[in-house]
Amino acid sequence: MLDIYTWFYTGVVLVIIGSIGSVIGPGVNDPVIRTLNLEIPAIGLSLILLTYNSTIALLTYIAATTIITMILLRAIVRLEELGAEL
Amino acid sequence: MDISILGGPILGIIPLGDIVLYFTPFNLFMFAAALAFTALIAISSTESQVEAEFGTLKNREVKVDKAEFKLRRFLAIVCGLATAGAMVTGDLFDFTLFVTLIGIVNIGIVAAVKEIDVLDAAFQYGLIAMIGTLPLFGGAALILASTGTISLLQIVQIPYTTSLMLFGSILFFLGVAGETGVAPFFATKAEMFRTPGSPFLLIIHLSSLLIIVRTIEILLIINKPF
Amino acid sequence: MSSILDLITITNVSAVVLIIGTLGVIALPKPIDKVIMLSILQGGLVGTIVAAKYLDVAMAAAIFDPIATVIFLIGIIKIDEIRKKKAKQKAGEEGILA
Amino acid sequence: MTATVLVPNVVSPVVVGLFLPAVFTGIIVGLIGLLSISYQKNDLHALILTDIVGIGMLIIVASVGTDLAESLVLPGLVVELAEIMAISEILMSREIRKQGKTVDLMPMPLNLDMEVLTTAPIFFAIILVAYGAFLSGFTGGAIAGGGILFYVITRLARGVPANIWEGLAGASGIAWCLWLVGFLIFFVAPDYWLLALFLSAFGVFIKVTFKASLVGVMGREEFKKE
Amino acid sequence: MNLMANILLNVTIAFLVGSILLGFQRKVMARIQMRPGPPIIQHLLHTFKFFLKESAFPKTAAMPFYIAITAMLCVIWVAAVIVGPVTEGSLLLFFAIYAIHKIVEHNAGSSSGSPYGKLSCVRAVFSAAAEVPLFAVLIIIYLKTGTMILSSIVTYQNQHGALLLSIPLAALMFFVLILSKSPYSPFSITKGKDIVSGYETEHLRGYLMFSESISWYMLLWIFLTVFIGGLNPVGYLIGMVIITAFVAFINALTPILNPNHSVMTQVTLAFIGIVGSVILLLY
Amino acid sequence: MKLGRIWNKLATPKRIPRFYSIIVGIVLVAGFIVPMAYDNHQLYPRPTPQLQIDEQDPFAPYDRGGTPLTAPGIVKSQYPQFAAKQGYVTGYLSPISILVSNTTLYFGTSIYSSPGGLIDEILYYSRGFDTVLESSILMMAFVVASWVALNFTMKRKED
Repeated sequence: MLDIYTWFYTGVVLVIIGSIGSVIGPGVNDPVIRTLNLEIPAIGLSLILLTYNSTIALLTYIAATTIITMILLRAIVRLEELGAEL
Repeated sequence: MDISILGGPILGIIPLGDIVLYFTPFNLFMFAAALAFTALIAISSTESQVEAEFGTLKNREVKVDKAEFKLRRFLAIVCGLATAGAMVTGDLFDFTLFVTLIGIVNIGIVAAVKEIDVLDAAFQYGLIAMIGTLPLFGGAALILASTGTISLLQIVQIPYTTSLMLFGSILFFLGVAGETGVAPFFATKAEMFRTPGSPFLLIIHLSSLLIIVRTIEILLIINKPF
Repeated sequence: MSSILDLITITNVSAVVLIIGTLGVIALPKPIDKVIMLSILQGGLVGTIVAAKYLDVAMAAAIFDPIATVIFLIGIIKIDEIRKKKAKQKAGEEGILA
Repeated sequence: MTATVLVPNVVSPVVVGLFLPAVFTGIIVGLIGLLSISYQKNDLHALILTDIVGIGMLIIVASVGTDLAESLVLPGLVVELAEIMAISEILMSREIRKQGKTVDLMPMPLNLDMEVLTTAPIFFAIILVAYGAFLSGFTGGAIAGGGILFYVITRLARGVPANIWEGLAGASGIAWCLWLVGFLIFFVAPDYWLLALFLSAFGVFIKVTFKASLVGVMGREEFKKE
Repeated sequence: MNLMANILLNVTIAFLVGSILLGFQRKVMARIQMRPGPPIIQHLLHTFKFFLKESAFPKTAAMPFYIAITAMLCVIWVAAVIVGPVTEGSLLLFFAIYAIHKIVEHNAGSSSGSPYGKLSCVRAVFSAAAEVPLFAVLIIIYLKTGTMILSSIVTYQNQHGALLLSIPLAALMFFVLILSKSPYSPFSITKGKDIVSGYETEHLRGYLMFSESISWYMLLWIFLTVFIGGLNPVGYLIGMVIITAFVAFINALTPILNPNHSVMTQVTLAFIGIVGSVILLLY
Repeated sequence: MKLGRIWNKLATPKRIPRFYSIIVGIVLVAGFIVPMAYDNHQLYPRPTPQLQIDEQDPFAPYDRGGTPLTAPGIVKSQYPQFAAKQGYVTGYLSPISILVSNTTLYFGTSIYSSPGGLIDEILYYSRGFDTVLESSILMMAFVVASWVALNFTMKRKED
């Protein structure tokens, strides 16, 4: 039973620290680093889903995060290549 | 409370498992309107926009090219059907999904244009739509948490309104406003209307206004002031 | 003494690993280092899932994590190349000017 | 051996106890994301940060903690994914237009001589596709799609994307129809529920797989330009 | 009475009274501006004239759409008459009808391909954002009376007195809405003279003017029914004349606002109205 | 006129997402003070987390009873009267699933994500319409993204 709370609160901590980290963490002005930091709240959310035993949602979320990462990196690389001033 | 003091008596239901579609005169009118406009769009061609050129006395004709036209017409029809569906659905989560579908299709309709301003507006609107998923789905989830159901026909029978329901529905409203992009965040959307292709633009406007009207009905169903 | 040893379970160890990974990912400045810390983080996640005894989910997670890592690596290398090239170009232009 | 509790009457007290912390976490995360967007000038960063907002949304939905909530998380996820994809594409299109046609993208040979990239793809892809086929349904689709996607990104071959594209897109459209037919059978002829179930499960599986692999085709064009 | 005959009668009344009221408004405005002005039946005559004139279709128009949109405008306002005086249905339906009116207004502008029409279309979208919140006064009425059905609202007012006195801010909001729908009003940015009357230049004027008359009548009818309630036909007529004259005074004395400012004025008024009414309701 | 300038500023497209997020943020802050009452009579409730796995149920955490093709599982849906074959999908196990679940205790999710299982029941049957929409959303997003990608960002033909 204690395990559930450990997972849940670790997840909470990860989500919050991770999102703060990807907002004001060191070097986040580089979009790649920001995307990397975004993996932390994603893993935190995975833990929370695990706590609720939403295993199928968890499985899908893990797959979806990869795809989202991929899409974002594609956009970042492409825009960098263009030298776009946003 | 009875649903009939809002939109008139219930004329019929279509059950699809847990999702029940219901028809009152109010829903039926908007359903019919959405379908009528969709049919109109399916058979219409686009206008060509004539603009004066700077520096000369010539006119410039802006047309929608063929491939783009087909894509946009397809998206517009999907949008019309989604609007029609959102008008009659009796399930809160189903409604949110319809709204999201409308949001993404609206972006798509203007995504193929060539004007940078319009694309910029479409992008900003897309950002709002993405931010809007938080209040939209979050609000629906909070209403589910506080009532234990997301079927409107069940929620209407709950005699009281808890503060969580109220909070959830405020979030829900903000979400719908963001997703459809009309009031009060209007400018982004108006910018999108500068592109040619009027039948498709109609559906963007139609969907957002009808959705807002329907949302108001839903909010009145959820929150019972007396 | 045994009470302290009891604390060393898969759950707690994974939690610690997760926290370390988090701090590492945020604090380290270089992208490549971050990717390494990300792997640690993902290891923690797999550990937690194993502690929950969902072995098949753990399997899927274990497969997807390296994929994410590889995607990041490709992205980082690519973007590095672009930046280098740009810097070179800029330097070249300045050289011509000088 | 089967469990003692199959379906409880009320939601378990553990979940009820976690509801408040979970909702608060969702709200805090949402707030962090929203605040950061509100002062973010750069459009690309704003796009990346909306991901945080989406995570907040998923936490709030998951906090309800029932089977229903789990099946509501799935649409939320998909919406998030879909919108990020469409909007990032629009952002790129806008920037390309802004730069004008004269900006020629220099083809950039990418020399990635990493061991991982030559041996891993096929292995991973086969495992994932097999595993996804075994799971079938929604998750299976995502997993198998992930496998194909990974394979396609890392493969050195550079084919003609447009053709593959149309083939894949067509297949997924057919799969979508398959799934719609399955859904209708459930209500029209409930006695054939098993057939409907298989149609739905594999329709969604094929559809999601091909969708994910389309991302791969997009990505290959991106990273493997010779 | 037969339903069909009832509808026909009410539509005819709406059209005739609406046209004459609009003519009257022009007359009042002209007199304020020290001009003789057209005769009161001018608007009615104009409508007939446009029905008889040959129609021209621009080459650039989006074809079936361009014609259908004007027909649609007529259909929805006839539907409004059916919901209102004929069956006394739900106020929410009016809300829906009004929303579709905005849509038609917007698309009438864009379907012709004229740049002026286009501007009118963009402005219609702008103004929708302001007018929909204004139309939300219906919700305040609902909060006050607990029903959306017109006949029940009238019954409520017979028991508790006119809503105009108990929720004056809501009445003010609705009045601003009526004002924005009147010709030459400070908020009529979609039909501004700076964009050559917007969509009105190109379309089949007969249908447009027909629905304009009905819509003017219906807006006044709703205002009187919802806020004063239980009037007899003569009472309705007097009330309509008074409101029209009042609107004419305002329109004659104010310029058309810039689109942004028009919208934001309306939004600000809507905000004040909604918040104020809610505060009044809570007390 | 100062008010006019503020109105003009608010109408710039780029500011609107920021403005919107501020508004949503303000409303979210209200969430901290709103009393949140969770109604524990929910649809489709599930057992306490980890309960089934601790009891070594091979179908944990999605065991809802029922035997394949004969007896339906337990499903607490909103309108049981509208779903004729309710519970059968939950109780269904594919032949492979039966085989595997006999050999291992940790079969968990995979069995139920194969055709049959609780989530399939909700996703395809009782709330199937949601899944129609959801996959339509995905499809539309792909139509948009792929069209833009094919025509503008990948080919970059003159237009």
